[in-house]
Amino acid sequence: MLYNIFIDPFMQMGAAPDLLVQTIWEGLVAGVLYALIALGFVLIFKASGVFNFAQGIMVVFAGLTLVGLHQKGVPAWLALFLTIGVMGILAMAVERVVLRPLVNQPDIILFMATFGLTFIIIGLGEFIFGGEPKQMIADELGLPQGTMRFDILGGKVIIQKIDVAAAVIASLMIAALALFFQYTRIGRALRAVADSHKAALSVGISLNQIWVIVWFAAGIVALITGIMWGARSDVSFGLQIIALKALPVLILGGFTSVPGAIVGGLIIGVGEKLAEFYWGPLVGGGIENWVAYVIALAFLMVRPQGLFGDKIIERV
Amino acid sequence: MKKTLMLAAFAAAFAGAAPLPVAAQDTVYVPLLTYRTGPFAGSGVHIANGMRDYLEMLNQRDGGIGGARIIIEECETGYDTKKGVECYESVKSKNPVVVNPYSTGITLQIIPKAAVDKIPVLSMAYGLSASADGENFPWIFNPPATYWDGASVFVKHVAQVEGGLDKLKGKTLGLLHLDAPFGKEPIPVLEAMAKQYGFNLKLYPVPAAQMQNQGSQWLAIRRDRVDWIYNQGWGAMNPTAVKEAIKNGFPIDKLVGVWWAGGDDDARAGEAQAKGYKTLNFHNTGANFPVMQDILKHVFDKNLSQAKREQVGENLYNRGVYNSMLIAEAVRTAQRITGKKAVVGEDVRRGFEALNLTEARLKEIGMEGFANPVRITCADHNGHNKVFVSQWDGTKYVKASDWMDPIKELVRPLIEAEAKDFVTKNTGWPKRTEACEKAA
Amino acid sequence: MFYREAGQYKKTYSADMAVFPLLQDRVGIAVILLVAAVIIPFFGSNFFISTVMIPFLVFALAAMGLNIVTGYTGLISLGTGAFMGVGAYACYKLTTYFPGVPIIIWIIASGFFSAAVGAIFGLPSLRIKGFYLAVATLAAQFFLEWCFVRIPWLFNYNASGAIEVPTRWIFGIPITGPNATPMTRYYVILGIVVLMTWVASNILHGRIGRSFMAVRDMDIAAELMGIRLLRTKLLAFALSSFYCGVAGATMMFLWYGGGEASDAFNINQSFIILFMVIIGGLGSLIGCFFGAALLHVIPIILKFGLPAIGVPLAGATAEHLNHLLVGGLIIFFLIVEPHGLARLWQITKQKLRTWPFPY
Amino acid sequence: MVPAQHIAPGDALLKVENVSLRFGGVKAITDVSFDIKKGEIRAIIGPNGAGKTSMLNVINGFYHPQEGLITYKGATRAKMKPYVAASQGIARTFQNVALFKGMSTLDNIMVGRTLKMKSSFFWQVFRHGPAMQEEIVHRRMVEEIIDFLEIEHIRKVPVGKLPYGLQKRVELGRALAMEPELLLLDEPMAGMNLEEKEDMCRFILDVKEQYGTTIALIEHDMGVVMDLSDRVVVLEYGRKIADGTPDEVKADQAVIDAYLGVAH
Repeated sequence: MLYNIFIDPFMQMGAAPDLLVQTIWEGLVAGVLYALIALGFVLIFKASGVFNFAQGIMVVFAGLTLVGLHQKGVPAWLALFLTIGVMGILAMAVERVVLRPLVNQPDIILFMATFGLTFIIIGLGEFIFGGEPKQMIADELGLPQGTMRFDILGGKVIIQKIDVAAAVIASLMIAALALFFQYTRIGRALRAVADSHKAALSVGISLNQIWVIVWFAAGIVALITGIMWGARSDVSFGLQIIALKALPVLILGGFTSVPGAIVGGLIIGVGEKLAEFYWGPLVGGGIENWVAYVIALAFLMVRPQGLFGDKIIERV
Repeated sequence: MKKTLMLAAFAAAFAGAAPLPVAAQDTVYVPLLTYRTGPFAGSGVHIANGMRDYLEMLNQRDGGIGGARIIIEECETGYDTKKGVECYESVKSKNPVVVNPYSTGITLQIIPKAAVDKIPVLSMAYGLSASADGENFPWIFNPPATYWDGASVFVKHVAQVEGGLDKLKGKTLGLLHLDAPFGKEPIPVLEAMAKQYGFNLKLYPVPAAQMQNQGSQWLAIRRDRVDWIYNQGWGAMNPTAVKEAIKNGFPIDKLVGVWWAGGDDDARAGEAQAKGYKTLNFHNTGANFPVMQDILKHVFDKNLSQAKREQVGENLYNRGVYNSMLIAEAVRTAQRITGKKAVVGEDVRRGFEALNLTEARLKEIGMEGFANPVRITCADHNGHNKVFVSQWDGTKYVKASDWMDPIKELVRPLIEAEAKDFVTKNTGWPKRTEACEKAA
Repeated sequence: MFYREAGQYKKTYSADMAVFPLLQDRVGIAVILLVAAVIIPFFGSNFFISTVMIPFLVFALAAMGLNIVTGYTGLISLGTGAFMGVGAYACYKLTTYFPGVPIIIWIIASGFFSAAVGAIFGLPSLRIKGFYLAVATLAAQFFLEWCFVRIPWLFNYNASGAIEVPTRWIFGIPITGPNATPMTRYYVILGIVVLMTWVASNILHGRIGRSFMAVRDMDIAAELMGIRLLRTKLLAFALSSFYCGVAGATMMFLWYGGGEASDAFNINQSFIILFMVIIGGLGSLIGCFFGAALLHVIPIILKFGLPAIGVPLAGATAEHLNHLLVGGLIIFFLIVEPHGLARLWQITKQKLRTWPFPY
Repeated sequence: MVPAQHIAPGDALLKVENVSLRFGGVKAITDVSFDIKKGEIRAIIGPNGAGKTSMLNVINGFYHPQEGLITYKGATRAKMKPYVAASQGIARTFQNVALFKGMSTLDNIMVGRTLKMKSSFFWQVFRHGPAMQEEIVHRRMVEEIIDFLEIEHIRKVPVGKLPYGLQKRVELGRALAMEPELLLLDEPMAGMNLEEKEDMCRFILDVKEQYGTTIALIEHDMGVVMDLSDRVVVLEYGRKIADGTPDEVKADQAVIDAYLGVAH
């Protein structure tokens, strides 16, 4: 028994290094996507303290809008821009209808409101585009298709081009976001708001404007996530379930840390794939659903402030 | 609270007094529990369209079944058991001739109630395999084949391709399945066959939340050097499985889906490389059958369908048509037995038990070559009928094997044992009191 | 006008400490009980009782459970569905092993099993707070869900993986199973809910309830008052899970009547219950009923009520509309009264006191 | 833990010896020693950031000092859990009111009685028998405190809605409900107007006289400190710079420097 848990999996890793590499790669790819969803959460949480339950459905909605517009005959690139526009309108509507009337309410109320938002987006999305899964228009957007095979390590490692593209685009986007936060006026204002709402207000930063911007940014992140994951499987309402995977990532990385979301996403992605692949068979498999939470929880017991958070000193 | 209650009471009072049209003519009420929303809508929409359109066609063309107009009512379940049960409770009071749950979860829910409420349940090739035992489940019908039959045909197909049952020895067969009761259904049969024929069986459960994230399962399939995969999946799990198989270089023609893993969208997801993907089937695809032409003529030409014209003939659409055909034929049989037009649930139960779809009858209803004969008896509510393997040719599914008999001698004892087990565990399970029809 | 406390003097502390110090409130509760126990069973259709009332009571009970830990103790839990599941499976195993014992006893007893499980998963609450804790409780949800599918012992090795609810009689009346009439099941569940609401109200009005709320409002001060945080939080988790467990057992045995339990107690169930609690009012027992009514009954009215009064809505469109409306209502109510329907109810009562004058 | 001894009035109820407390690299308290005699009012003063509140947190076990010993009622300890401190009779109020905002005044003070309530879970379930009797007994005691602090009119008001001065009073009531032997008051008069301050002074003196409670108090208002306290300890940057009667402390050069600032 102990042998099976502590020794055998590592023997397997050594015996088939190509599978180990492949497993880690799969974990990283899944991790990038978890990180992207978590990133959407973090952006909004940082700037407005809202735990946005709707991030998952925003991913679906963005993907659905893109594909749906294309199906209605809009050229792919135009559809992309229109979708960005739709996400902008969504951000404005959310700010106007949900956030503004609920300003200064407890966190849990805003959390609840985003659940109402989830319902509305599901209803709207299905109403307009129908509930059936759609294929992502990866070709039309010029995303690479197919796989690359590397015959190394006494076996083969298969890498999908779309996954590489996803990693590259995700890094580019994160870099762009970082630059935006660092060097633009709005970015600085955003950081100020993240530090202290009141202080930001007192130097004349409009919270409403900031909220629109972060929700819009989260919408764009959602769109990119939707395209990438949609290209891996397809665009369907089932995707929103995967969005829950972003939650352990958030615990691990901290709710307010962008690097935390990324590193956390990768750790969770790789961790769950390794656990499922090497330890899963011991208990009949299918463990990756909760293993992510257990990793995060174990970590949290040791470091309650998350990966990149500061140590909390309680004061009275 | 009081206000809400009264409001609800008000609404429900209306719901109770169902607004069935005044019976100026004889009618049969056929509720269809469907799901056009939710995570499984992708498959549900096509089936719902097929079911609805066939019945609508009968109304348009023949004025119903045997002179009784069909009242078609859809109740949206979202593939959610809770909503499904609400639907059941809601349609129950309106004297349905049959209930058609379209979800294994909902079927399991309704099975104990059917006998009490005197409503036959048609769970066409899904639901509880053991309910094929008519002796213990007089009200439940799951023709034309059970999941256990399906799994046995899969093994037969593998043997056929590999060159004989003896060639199975030492091969590794994998079951990729949704980690839920539905997905785990074929396990006992596959285990029994693994023992009998000497192949290795490997299980790859996919948790519901991981349906679109199957990386680890497919890695494990690669590690275990699996020769054939049987996919007991549903919804978004199937296109993802097809894509993963392609990506991992798994020979696509050795991936065989259960009949529910045969949506056209499932295969389309893999684009050109999905060519060769296989799925079990018990009816044909395509629109080149008189029945389909009638649907196009009487339903689509009058703009009465929610489907697109080109979807007629797709696998899951045809599945819906097949399903409704079974209902219509059972109603017709019931009318013949009882001699009345407006049959009720109890009559249709008898109709199902006496259902005998011969080649000739299939030809009459425009389904020659579309389906194979189905015969249900008092003891056998399934028939364990022949199924075949369909293969994706890049644009549509085509028949890729002969009609094959399930390994009935293996499946049937398992069914009876399981049914007995079910009855012993359910103390107070009612003994069958319904008389059998005399052979027609 | 009629809702006045004037003239109702309390002469003893026990009278002042009563749960309903006002005569009008006591009358109101009596009327509600009368409606629930007499009017609804006799005038409601079977559909109304089995699809509206029974689930409503089950949800209210589960919401009560969650409210104990979230509303009263301030610990957000997203494991409600799984804790309900533990109750359902426990009840199933108990009645399989001891079929002779009246099922109602097992329904209540199953609560103890989920209480134990709940307490174990409550352990992280000492170190983790807020949304972090919420996410941590998801570990319980997913792990238990996996157990429900993966441990065949739990469903007695049924090939279907489902649990079946056998018929159980008390005094010759079938209580569970297909032969139990909606009315019987309704009365059983009504009895359980009334009893457990009374108990919850007792506990929450006393020392234990006060220490829960103290932990919620200011845990550090509570600790310095001599309240042991871990013990209190675990007690809250256990008590909450007890209620959820009983709710789960009633759900399976008195409402669903068997089926795929693993699917019934999934993450969505947890979310729905949480939203019932928030919409109804955190830290309010009556709010649990309001929340359950709003989130369970409104969709049913939209789905079955509207077509019945002649508003033509196709299944799918109705479902989309339903989503839009329920989502809209949630946001609307949050904006109108973020503290839930219970607070709205209180404000109405306050207005009634001074009616017809505005102050 | 050594069982607590009986302490006669005038003997040291609490002794703090060479206590040091650090947060990471930040030193909050360095090598501080002093004692509190039974029955006295002991003031702890010092400029902002001198470590006064940290000192109280150490005394009631909320912070654990890295070095030093604390002797309470004759029992010496290095660290203690807050609820143990509470059960041994140490109660306190907080600099920024730490009331249970969602609860009424009555319930807040009732929480103070938690440790004295013993009825079993079983009876709590029924809210009958011993549980109800106990509720009534303690309600009576709480009503006495409410009378004493003159807050009858706000008995059932949620404390979150009360003005600051009243909240401070309720907090004092909650601490008194614990029937403490040692009462730690962290700036009980911060943010009050003159009239409220006078009321509070009166209550503190009454507490000492009526209940014989030993009081340790942090306060910035020197007038109040000089009037109320028997002895004063002065902290600056986490170190003790003076200790003695109000008059002695007032004359101490280090204290004057600390308060008035001195050109180094």
